[in-house]
Amino acid sequence: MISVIYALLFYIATLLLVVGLAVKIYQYAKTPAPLKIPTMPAPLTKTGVGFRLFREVAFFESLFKSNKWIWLFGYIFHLALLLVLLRHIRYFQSDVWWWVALIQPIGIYAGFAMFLALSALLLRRIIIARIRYISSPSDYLMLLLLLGIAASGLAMKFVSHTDIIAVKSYMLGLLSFQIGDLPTHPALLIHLGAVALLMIIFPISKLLHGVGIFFSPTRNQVDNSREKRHIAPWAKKLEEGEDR
Amino acid sequence: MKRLLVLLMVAFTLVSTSTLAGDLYPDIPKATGKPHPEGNEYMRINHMDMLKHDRDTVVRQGVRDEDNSLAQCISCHVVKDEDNKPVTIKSEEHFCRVCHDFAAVKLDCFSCHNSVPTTPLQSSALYPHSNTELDGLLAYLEGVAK
Amino acid sequence: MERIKYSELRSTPKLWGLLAILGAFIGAAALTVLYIEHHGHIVTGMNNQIVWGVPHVFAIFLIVAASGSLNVSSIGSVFGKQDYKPVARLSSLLAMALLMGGLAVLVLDLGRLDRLIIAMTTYNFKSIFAWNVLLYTGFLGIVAIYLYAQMARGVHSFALKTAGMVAFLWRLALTTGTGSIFGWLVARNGYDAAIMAPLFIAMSFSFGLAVFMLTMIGTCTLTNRRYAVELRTRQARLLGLFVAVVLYFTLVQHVSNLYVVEHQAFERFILLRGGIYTWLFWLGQVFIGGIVPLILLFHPRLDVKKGLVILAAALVVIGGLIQLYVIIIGGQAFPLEIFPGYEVSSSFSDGIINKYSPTYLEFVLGFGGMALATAITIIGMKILRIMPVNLSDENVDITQV
Amino acid sequence: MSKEKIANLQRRNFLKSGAALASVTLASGVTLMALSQGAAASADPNIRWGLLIDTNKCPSDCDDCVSACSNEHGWENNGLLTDPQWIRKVTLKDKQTGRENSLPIMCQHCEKPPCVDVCPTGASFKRADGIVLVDRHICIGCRYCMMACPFKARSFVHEKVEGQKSYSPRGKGTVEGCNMCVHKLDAGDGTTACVQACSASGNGAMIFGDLNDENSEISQALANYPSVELRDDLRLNLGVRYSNI
Repeated sequence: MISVIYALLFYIATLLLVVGLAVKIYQYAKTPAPLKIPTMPAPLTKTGVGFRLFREVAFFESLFKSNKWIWLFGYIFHLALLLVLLRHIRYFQSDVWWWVALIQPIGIYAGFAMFLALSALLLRRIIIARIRYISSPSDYLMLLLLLGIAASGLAMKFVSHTDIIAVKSYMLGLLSFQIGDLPTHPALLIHLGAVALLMIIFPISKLLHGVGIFFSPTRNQVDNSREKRHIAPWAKKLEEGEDR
Repeated sequence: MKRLLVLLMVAFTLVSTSTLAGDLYPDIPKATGKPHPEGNEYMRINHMDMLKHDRDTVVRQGVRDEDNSLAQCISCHVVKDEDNKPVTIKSEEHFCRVCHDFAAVKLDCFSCHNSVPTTPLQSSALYPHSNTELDGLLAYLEGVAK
Repeated sequence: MERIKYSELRSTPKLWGLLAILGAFIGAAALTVLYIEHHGHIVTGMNNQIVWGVPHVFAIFLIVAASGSLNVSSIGSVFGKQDYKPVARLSSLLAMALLMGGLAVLVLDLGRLDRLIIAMTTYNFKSIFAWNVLLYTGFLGIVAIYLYAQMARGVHSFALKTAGMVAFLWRLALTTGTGSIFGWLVARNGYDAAIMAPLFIAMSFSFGLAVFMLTMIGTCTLTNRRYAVELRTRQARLLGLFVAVVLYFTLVQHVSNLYVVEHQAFERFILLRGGIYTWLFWLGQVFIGGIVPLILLFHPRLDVKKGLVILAAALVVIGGLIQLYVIIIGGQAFPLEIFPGYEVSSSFSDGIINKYSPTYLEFVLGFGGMALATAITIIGMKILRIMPVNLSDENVDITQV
Repeated sequence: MSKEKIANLQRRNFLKSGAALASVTLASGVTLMALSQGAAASADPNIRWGLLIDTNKCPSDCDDCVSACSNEHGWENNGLLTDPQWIRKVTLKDKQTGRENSLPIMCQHCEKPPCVDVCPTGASFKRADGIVLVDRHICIGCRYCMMACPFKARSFVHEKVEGQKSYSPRGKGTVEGCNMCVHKLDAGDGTTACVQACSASGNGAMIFGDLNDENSEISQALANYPSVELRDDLRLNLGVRYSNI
């Protein structure tokens, strides 16, 4: 019964995540950018913009420049999350890539780093009055969900194990539309439930900053307003109309 | 959206009834000897803690309970190749590797320990067990009482 | 006189080129580590008699230099020398970077690198090695706070001074700990001596300042910044003093050893008949790493001849590496005296001078650690306001002498 | 193995399984651990194992103890500097008198072992019965113990090892050395491979026993004849003693 419920939960969550993200990306792509507003100093070429976006995504450059502490914890969290996610690839392929097996043990420590960094970010929201004032319930929800995921994951590693062979065959089953038996281990159910919930709310939450960064005009525009006239498609239409 | 969900569920029940789950489980080699009284699932989940606990008591206190030794694990869980020779950890068929490979979990025991039974156990023939059956039971009960 | 301003290094092709070269060194070291990890230490020159080799020479050099390079900071905030303050940030950053480079080499040479976590979670508090693990991690944390205090606005001068004091005391403890790794080895004639701790402290002062000056001059040349000649000369003279102190402690080390009958054979080995070790000691450690820099650093025209400073500092670094080679490898090459008064022989190298020929892999690993330390320093200067922009003679406060 | 012994073992196994089975219902999760915690530890704190080596009875052309150790534990020294050597024969020549002498050196099982003091992780440790061991499960291969040992008793495994004896695991990247055949002692053999080989050769130069038991052969011999410790200036109180050096 639980196996079926979780299977459905995951299918729905995946569907919502994929469709939701697609819709959002379409929406972002269609949003007009009537003006050139790149944050200065901005790159003068397309390659430069690509490089800037890369630095933004890989190093969180603008966050680093604005706030070192948030950068520190945020960066640790994201890097750790990346490692943890890579470590979880092993549950979704029957023949695990060698490099996944290689970094798999490092992911355990990343789990701790992730938990600590998230705790620091949560404490920041609670302790600093200014931040507390502007924090909405959804801000806390994201942090608590991620903390719950990290804590339940670590609990399975260090406190009470679950049968990961069964978990993996269940996951492999889901990939080929078969529902196997999911171990009814409390930490596992919390872990997977929280992950599914996070996937579901991803397309309607602030977590969209992950894709939004690529569409933000202050980051993705080339600083060539003098060399090349910037004109939005809809404005072009109007202008052409005037000419006629 | 609702229609989509219903469609999905229907597709699901169709798919899940048509194929049987379970082919995706690793093919775990059968062992010789009596089954673990705790059950295989218990061993699957907890063997690492048991091994770690026993390794410390053996090395630190000299508690050499042969039945719980890694050598005993290996001797029951030995996998033989076509020539009826035990396969070492280099083979993907090795009992430990079947699951460890499947789950991509590093296996460290055999960087020092032998991965096949070494027969005859040179010392075991001379092994006078320090505790008789009764002692063992009493000791066990003592342990439980603690 | 204007206020000292600091800025990040600007992106220039030269800077990226340098980072790329360093990256190549680090990459080579990483491949080496994988290679050694796969084949075992059989592919290195280390063996069951010389158990610590060239990687340890580099690692300990970097660790010793790390604590020493923090001195520039300490002189500024603890001892109140105003003229050292503009370069204090670099001193702190460099200290952390050197320590990270040294630790990386030390750790990457472990037989079971994959069990590094055990070294951090399981402690034997009787072991000076375990203390050092805590001293090293503590050093990184304390210097990070110290650097933050140096850079943040509105930090009370008392807080800064306290942080500087803690960092200074901690670094003394750290070098004492590093020296004691050898000093407490009662079994070996080459090590067993209380002088090791102060000797290592003296070495750290000298190596650390030399590395600091090379970094400072190099960065200023690379980025067209100024390193006030007055300050540079003054630091160079201080380096000369430190070199002299190291020579003095080396003298005390060997003279006091000569006084102990059981160490006399060892002294004869190092000072007279040790072959390569004797050559390294006299020519490398004493002459190239001691006497020549001393002459250069007290040259009357030092202020106009930047080349002399660079040469002297470089020789101190080379001499320092040689000195550690003589201490670490020479100490192991000399046979253990288990049976005084007997000639001994066995199939396990008893009674003979132990052979050691390092393979290039060990050097690749060592240079990788140096490259890592340099790269961390450069990246630190690139993203943080470490380097002074206007450190000209007019802007250095030389009123306090 | 005799028939009777096999029957005995099987009965024992059966009873043990029964106990474990009961424990599952009582408290799952502690089962076998409870059992082994209850069992008596073989490292008895009242015992201090030791060796006495009479160098007069040790001919310089005999290395039976070395080959016995090599066979028992599966190490091999082919003359490479990187090869391990748990026990070695050392030839001594008195510089003044020219008298030659020969003796085996292995881990001296100090009461205050420098290797245990320096080990950062506690992998080097001394068992309750005085045996100094390396717990290779937590050895990180730093080799500081080798730097600290006054007797060169330890070796670092430089290469991959295969075909280890099940009772004597060895592995690349860790440090190893004489363990006084701890597997034999725990099994109640009361002797070591080298001592067995020494008496088998007819030389009988080695006596093994409990230093704490004043009636043991070794204690009697130590009480009645002069003996020395190596490097007695270090005051490590060694478990291995030599006579007639």
